Amino acid sequence: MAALTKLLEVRSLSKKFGGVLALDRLDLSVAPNDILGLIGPNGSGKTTFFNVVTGIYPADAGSVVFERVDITQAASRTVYRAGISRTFQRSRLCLSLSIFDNIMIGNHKRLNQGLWFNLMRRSDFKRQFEESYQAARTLLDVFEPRLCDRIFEPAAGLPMIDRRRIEICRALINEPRLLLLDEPSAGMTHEETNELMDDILQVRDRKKNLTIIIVEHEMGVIERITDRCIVLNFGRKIAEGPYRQVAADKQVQEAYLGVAL
Amino acid sequence: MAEAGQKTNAPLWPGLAALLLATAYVGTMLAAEKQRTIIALLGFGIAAILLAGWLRLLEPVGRSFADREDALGALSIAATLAIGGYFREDHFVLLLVVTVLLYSVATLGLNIQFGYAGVLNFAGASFFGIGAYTSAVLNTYSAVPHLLVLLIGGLLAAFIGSLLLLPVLRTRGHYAAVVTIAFALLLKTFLEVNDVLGGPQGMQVPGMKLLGWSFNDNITIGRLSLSFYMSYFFVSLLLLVAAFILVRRLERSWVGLNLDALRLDETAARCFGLNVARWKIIAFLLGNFLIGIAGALFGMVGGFVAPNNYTFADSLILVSILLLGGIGNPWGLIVATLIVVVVPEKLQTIQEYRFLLYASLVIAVLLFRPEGLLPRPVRRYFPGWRP
Amino acid sequence: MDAGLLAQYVMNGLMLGMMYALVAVGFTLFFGVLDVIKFSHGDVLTVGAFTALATFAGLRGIGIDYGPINLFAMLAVAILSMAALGMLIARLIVLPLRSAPALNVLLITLMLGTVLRESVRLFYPQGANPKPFPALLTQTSIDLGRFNLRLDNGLMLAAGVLIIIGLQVLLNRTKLGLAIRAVAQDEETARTMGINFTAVVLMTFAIGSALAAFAGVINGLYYNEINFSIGLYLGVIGFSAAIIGGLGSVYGAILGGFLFAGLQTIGTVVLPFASAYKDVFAFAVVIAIMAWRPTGLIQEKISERV
Amino acid sequence: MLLRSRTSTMLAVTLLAGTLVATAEAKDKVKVGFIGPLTGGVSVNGLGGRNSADLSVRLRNTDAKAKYEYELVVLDDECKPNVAVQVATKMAADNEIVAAATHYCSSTAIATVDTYHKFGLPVVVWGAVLPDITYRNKYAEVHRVNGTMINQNEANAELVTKLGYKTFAVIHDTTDYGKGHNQYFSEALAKKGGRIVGTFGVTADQQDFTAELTQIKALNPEVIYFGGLTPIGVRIRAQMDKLGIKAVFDGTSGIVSEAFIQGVGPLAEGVLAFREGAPTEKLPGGKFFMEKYTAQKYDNPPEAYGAFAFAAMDLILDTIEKVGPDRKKVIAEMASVKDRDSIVGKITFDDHGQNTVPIITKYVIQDGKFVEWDNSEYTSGKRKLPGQK
Repeated sequence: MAALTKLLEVRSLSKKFGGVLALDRLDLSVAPNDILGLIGPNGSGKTTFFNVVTGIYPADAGSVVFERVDITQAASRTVYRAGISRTFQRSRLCLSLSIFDNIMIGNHKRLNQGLWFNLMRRSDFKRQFEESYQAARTLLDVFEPRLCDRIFEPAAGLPMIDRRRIEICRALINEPRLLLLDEPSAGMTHEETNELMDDILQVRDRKKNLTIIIVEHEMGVIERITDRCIVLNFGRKIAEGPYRQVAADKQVQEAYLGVAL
Repeated sequence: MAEAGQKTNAPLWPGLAALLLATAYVGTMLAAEKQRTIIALLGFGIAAILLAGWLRLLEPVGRSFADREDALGALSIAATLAIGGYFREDHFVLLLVVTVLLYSVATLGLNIQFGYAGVLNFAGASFFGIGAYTSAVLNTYSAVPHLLVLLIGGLLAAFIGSLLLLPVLRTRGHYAAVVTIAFALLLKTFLEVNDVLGGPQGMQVPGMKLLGWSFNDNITIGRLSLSFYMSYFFVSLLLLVAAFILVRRLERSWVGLNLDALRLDETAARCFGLNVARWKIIAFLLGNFLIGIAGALFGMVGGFVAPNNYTFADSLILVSILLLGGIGNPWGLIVATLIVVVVPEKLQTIQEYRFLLYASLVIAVLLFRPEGLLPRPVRRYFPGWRP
Repeated sequence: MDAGLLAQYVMNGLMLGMMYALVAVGFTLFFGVLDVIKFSHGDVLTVGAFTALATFAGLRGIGIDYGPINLFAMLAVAILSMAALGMLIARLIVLPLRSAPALNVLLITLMLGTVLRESVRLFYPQGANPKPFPALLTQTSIDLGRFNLRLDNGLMLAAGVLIIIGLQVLLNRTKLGLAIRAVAQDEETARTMGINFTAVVLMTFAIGSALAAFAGVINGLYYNEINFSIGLYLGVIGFSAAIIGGLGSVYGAILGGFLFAGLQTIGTVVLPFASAYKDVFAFAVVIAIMAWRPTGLIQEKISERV
Repeated sequence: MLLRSRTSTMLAVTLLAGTLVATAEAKDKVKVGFIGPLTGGVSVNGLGGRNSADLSVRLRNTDAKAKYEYELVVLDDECKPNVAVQVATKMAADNEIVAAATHYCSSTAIATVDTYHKFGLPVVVWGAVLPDITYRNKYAEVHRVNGTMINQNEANAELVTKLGYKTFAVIHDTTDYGKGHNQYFSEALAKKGGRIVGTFGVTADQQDFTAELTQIKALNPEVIYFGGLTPIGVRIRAQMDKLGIKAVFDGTSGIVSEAFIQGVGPLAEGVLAFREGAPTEKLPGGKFFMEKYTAQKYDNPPEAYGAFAFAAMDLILDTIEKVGPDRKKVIAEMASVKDRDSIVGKITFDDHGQNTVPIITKYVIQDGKFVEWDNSEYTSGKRKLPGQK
């Protein structure tokens, strides 16, 4: 089959909340191995876009096609199985669970979920467990070797940056084709953010086929890592192109209303 | 417990010592007759625990239980057998012990629903009752082998429970609570007004028979004579061990992880491929199944069932045992059951005040130690496993 | 069916519904301001009823035995003391657990209910036994064929309706009501509007508990008997009523209360088998409603930020 | 569901019983038991029975000729079958307890017979009237000094039909007690040609009866027969009035209790009730019993069945004195009880351990007192029941 030019293709996607149009006939597509930045003022529909794509909210109109498969109305878990993982704006780790457990939650589709396997075939289970442990360790090692020794300790009490790292590991462990990052820099310092981005890029370079859509307010980040970005306002796409180009765009500057770009 | 830097497994002896002391203590408590002795024992017990905690003697115990659970589990079984053997002639003490064992099974079932999957169930006693009534009806009107009756009791509890699945799955939080509460009341009223099942009068339950051997006859082997409760004691212990292992393996597998995930953050869990409905159903049915089996056996032990045995208040007791012991920690549940069942029975002076005292106790725990007496430690897939 | 008989059933249903509604409103108020279920509510009702009874005995003791005065005194004492109790519970039990999971609050208040109930049973003289409750309202009644219209029932019904209307006025027309609704809407905004959050919560619990006390006295006057466990039953029904009505909505609670009473009455009339099944019927319908409308009849919006 | 029982009373009683013999020379201690409803709606009857049994033990302990020193263990069955089975198990499982006087409520007595049989504890029932308690099985352990409900319902049917009533509605609680009353009354009434227009089973802790009563009102019977105990009896009588039902309230031995009159107040006037056995003051030993009882200054009256409880405990103590503190021997000895003198008259156990109690007392409540029908103003014609011919 012909090489795929568009990993994800979104056509005139719309989502209403009550009267408000959170997404208004949004067209968007991303090519394999690209990093697409999604920017726009608060409430412009960035997170809603993620939530519709990952099936948390059903779309009201339009279509979402991922690797030629229509996932517009698909349930969250189908979207995940198709190869899309995400992080959340407000960190959604299970703080009472260990770092390992949190990462394994992301590994769901690659773990044997059969009752009989889990309860009765303990030796086979142990093998799978040890494999997963190694995988989690290697991945975690990229982000923060320090955490590897504490992998069986609760995620609670870790600093924000570590939680972000674990969340990203949770999203990456199952080797998705598309990663949706929702404001990874939220609640972190400038340096921490940059560190995190370096790690992400490192992972991306290691496994060749990883495409990323990132929602971010830190324009520095966008500038550094995205190949292309899309600016949303009131759920509508108002500009598209390399960062420098959209940053210069009149409409965009108005939308941000003096927000320094 | 902090495994940070701990590279080798903790030694066995602290756990062993603790176990021996506990066994001795429980034995004395069960044997004690005089109110003064019992009160003294209780005071001593509490003081000892507090002291041990203050001297940091409990952490090593916790660690050796974490690393050497299999060994210590086996030893605990031995300890229970020792207690049973010691009181082989004492009907009432054995009945108490059996009650503790079977309630533990029931709370383990509740723990799957509630402690892991976070599915509220305020009708635990009702499902326990369904099991008990099953054995009442089948033992009276049918020749079904009694071991099979236990199984049917469990299945029936699970099946009747499945009638609640739709509302249970669709509702959340308080709304889910009302579903099970309504069911608890519904079932009790139903049993009361329904003549076929004896109405408020209840039913007699013929005792258990196994391979022609009747459990309700006292046992005499040569010169030593045993209470007929001894046979029930063995079966109950067997059941508890099985349930314990089941729950343990469940927790220490991807299944346990899934249940935790959907309890702690359903949305995130969905986004990582979890079939929330499936796992909630499994947890709810499995829990009720365990509760039902325990109920079926308890029905035969008690020899009598009546609607008033399975009220909403009794369901509350089960739930609060869970909280008292530390949600999600099977060891804690057993300890809590022991306390809730035995203490008021022995301490006649508080008989009248049992519900009052122990409701206050739960309030205190919720206010000052919300994670329970033995908080659930972070998951270890294989006790003592080290990379 | 004979009209008189029908009227009789309707009357019975209305009396029950009114009591249920009074309890349900309490639940929904608490939930509104704090998003918690205070399950000890029903037992507050019990304590209220027994307080009234004790007051009555006390007045008898000092020789005051004139119906209206006694009734007034009983209501006053019961309502005020329960309002105080409500505040106390909110302060000591509910507010400290705000951050804890909802389940803990549910459980702790369930246990608190047990404490109250058991305390009545153990510490009220002969508290374990049902207590005759004085019939202080007029006992005159008009016999209309098969319908026996009792003036006291009429009075109680009127009083109940007045109370509910009064509550509506309080919520919709007064500063306090505004504050309560503001907190119910959004705590943070309410705080920034300079509303004293704790004070509002305490007031809400006071009002709710006062309603419970009133319901308790009505219950006593209606049955001429109270016992330590009336609260458990009424509490559970009130909770169910509030839930099927839709938590957080006062109208929902009232609707739920009368709906439940209606179900019970209908159960007794139309069910082919023994009327004893009326509760089975009623609770089955409650479960069915939960399956059909998981957040109650008057839907409560659950919008989750992701 | 938890093993439930209330025995704080037990301590008090044993203490008192103990002090009385403090002076007497040391004898072997023997434990005997009592079970009755000490809390809940019928607790007055339970406490009356408890006191009467306690009285018997005290008298025995003060008696220098007695071989043993007795200790009374008291448990509360709350008149609930499930609780009864739990406390019965508790008592029977305690091998130190030789024998016991048990149960006022039929629902609890019938629930526990198997337990006593299982553990081989000899018991003498002191208040429960359901025939099945002695007649369903043939347990050597179970005896009863008071009569069964059969005769009282015959007497009941006879009286109400003699008064010219034709139509009856039956309300009974759905425990074996209420069901039994329903059955035996219906049979007796059928013989006398009365007609039952409706039968309603109600649960023993039901609160609201307006539904049932509204239906009864539509049926418009002359008499409402009530087979149940005081608590719901009170509620039903009160709610009858609320619905303006004028019918006669015809009760059973279950409402023969001061608590009923206090509960319903003036509405009690003209309520009928029946009880097997002569009224306490007319019993052979009635006078003696009342004197001793009042001397002890118990804080509540012996109530309808106190005398039977005393007789039951006395019989137990006699037997133990005779054959010694051994359950098996006691059972054997009790089998042969014949024409044994007691304060309730001669006791003779048939092969089911059932005492024969021929006399039935008919009561009507008059001016807030249980008055024997035959010397009431209703017989003399001074007063009339509603619709009395």
